[in-house]
Amino acid sequence: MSKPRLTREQIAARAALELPDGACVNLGWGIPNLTAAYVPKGVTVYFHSENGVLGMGPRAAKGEEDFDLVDAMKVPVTLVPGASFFAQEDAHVMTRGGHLDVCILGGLQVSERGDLANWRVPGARGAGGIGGAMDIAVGARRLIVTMEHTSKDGARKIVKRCDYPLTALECVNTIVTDLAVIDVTSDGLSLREVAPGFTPEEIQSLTEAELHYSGKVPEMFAAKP
Amino acid sequence: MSKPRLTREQIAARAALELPDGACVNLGWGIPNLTAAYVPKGVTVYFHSENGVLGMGPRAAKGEEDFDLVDAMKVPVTLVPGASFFAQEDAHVMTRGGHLDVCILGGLQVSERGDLANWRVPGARGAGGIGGAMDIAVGARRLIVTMEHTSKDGARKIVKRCDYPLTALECVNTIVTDLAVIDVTSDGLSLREVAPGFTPEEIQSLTEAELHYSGKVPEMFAAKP
Amino acid sequence: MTQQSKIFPSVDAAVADIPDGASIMFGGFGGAGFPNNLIQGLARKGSKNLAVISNNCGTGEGELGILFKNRQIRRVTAAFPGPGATYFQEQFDKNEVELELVPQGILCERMRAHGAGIPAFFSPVGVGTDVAKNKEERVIRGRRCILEQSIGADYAFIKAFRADKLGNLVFRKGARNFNPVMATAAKTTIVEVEEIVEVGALDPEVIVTPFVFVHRMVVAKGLRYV
Amino acid sequence: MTQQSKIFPSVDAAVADIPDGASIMFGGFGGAGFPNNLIQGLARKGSKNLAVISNNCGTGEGELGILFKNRQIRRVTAAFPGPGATYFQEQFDKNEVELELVPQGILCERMRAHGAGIPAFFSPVGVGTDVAKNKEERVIRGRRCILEQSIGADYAFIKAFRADKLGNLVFRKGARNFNPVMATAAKTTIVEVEEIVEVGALDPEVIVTPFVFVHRMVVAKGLRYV
Repeated sequence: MSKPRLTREQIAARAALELPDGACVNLGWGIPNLTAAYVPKGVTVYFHSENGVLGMGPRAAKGEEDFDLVDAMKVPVTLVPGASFFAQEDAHVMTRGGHLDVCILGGLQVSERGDLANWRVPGARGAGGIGGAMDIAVGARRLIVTMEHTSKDGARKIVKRCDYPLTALECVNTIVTDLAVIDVTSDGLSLREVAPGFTPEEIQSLTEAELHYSGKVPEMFAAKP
Repeated sequence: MSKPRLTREQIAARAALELPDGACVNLGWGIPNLTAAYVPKGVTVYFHSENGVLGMGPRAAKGEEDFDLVDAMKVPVTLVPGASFFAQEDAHVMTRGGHLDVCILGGLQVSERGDLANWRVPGARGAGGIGGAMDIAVGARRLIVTMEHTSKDGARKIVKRCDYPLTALECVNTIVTDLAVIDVTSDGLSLREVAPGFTPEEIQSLTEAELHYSGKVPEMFAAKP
Repeated sequence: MTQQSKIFPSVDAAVADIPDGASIMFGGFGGAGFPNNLIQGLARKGSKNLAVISNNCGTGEGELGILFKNRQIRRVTAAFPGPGATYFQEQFDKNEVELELVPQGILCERMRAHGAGIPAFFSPVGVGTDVAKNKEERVIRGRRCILEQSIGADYAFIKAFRADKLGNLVFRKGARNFNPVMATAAKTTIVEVEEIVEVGALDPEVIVTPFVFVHRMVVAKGLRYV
Repeated sequence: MTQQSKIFPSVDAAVADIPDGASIMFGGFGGAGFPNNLIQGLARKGSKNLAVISNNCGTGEGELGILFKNRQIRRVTAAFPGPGATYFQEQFDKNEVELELVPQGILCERMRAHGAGIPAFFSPVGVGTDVAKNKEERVIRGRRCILEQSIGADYAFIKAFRADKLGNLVFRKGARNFNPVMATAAKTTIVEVEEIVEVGALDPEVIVTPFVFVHRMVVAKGLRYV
């Protein structure tokens, strides 16, 4: 498989199309965080951060950083009109209580029933870190996972059953990868879109869990690099 | 027993002497609410209300009432410098979480181990009402009960065991009545003071639970009417 | 468009779809912060068989009183029905309305728990009292506790002082009381507000209820029953 | 007199009595709102064998890093130790420090529960994961939950923007984060603050942490590790 897959930025840009106008959205570390830059024109989205901000705007310009106003990745950001500050426990009332419309997290593995593993690689050194991911995964009205379809060494990440430490059970609604858009349904995984130039059969061969599809599967949007 | 007992105002005035300088204090309905008027000169006390105020001052003067600023009895009040507003659930973080120094509640019965019954007379018509009393009774660092020593029909209210519906178990530290000041200790009830003109034996005869005392028991402060 | 859609043209429009049998939370304490315009609208709408949650049960025809007078309420969860709640008390004495009496702080906490995604909690409040009846008791780190369930509702009717067009809210003095927590605990939160200002006009540091908890707004001059 | 007694003359004076073995909460998230002056004071004081609670475990020698470097910490409860927590990670790899990893929202909620007099609660977060190990599981209204215990501490070290002389606090933007909840959950809350103003100078509507939760204050110019 040497055909070009989507870049991380292109995954983020495709995921951004899932955000409805007016949505309150939390973005995790990594590819999810890139999504903010790709919200379509005409769509207004309010970004939430676990440290108690709703209504984060773009990253602060050089020289205009306020280091009391950072996102969950510690990057200085700006505010949009209508933003508010609150305490961390109230930020998690929003995550866990089901008040955020869409959350996007990174993934190490997603199972066919929507289990997510995203916080620790088994056997890796160090303590790992959960952060807000478990609260977010449990509480999100709609959870999107963005990740590469396979790991650097070619291991399949969309699996029948996760063998990495879990983040939450049956929480993922949609997976956006560099090869496909896949919805988690009560009947299993439904292949909604494939990356340009790929066939459903090729995607299935890179996916441990069974993918459901029929007829011609549409192509994913791939943003111009 | 036709000797004069303390008035409701005098009970409140005596209870006010229990308030240490700087204390955060919640006052219940009835006699407790009267206490605010008797805080000794030189003592600063911060009154808390369940609707989310810390730092209530005296009642508002006629014509200067703000009906958004009321105490738990619906009476328009003022603020002292350093006051703050917060939500009802946060007001009860303070009550239940043990953050208030002293709380004063009214009582229908207090038992010898400090159980309190104060929200419903058995057999009375109507639904009764708990309000904040249970949260306050459970959480107060120090709970004082102010009440008449006996009921209107002469029934003794300081009892071995409450037979009225309970507010909380083993919560009362001190009882201030129109006849006595009594501390609840691990050994039972300790008679600290008696009303002017009364003997400990007279107080005991009006008290179902056993009172501990030895030697001469000091007289209660009785404010000038 | 999204920003405008929360603002309703009238009180009646804001409550026009409340069905019979709905569960509704009502803010307010001590005469302050009651959504009295919405309550009057609900009285006009006439939805019946309501399960309501409120600190108290009205004062005469004021506050929740009119809904009891109109026999729109089947069940109430309250901390302090109140001596002025004449219509409620009358129906309660005749067993015509169901009451769940809850300690006030626990009522707040059960609503907060619902809004926060916490289905149940152990609390020492009410141990050994009528409130503990039919509740699981357990000693936790040496302290007797009872298990309390979170409580949510279909609607919250709340009163705020000022909103921006997105639905960010600020309150005024003791009129804040139950309103913010109820906003977090209902599927649909309807706010009556004295004034709606432009988005960005409220200082982000002082917003008490972020707009994510607000679904409908209507401007109405505060109504008070003293 | 009461009003003045919370203000300490120096950072070192504010932490002078922290004993070995103390449990301490530390505010801060993402480089903002860390009580870095107090942490430096605690490093100078040298109290050992500490059980600490913090979202993360420092960045190099910054934030909590210096306390790990000095081997003052025996046990840490954290949500995200962090890739920059080099001293912690080194000791963790050698089993020289104990870690309890907790989901971030649950860490907040456990502290809030402690401050609110709620000994334990059931939450769906962490069900089926490593976090659920050794915790009671129960289905509540159809939802699998685990039982979480409240968590308090001897001390909270927090950072506020401005205080009045009584100890009422306001914070600045995202530097609020864990600081207010920790103030409610410790026996002694010590605040470092940029400025202390007269009592009455803060608007009662915008105070975030009422003074009842604050026990010691010290003025210190904010220290930041980026």
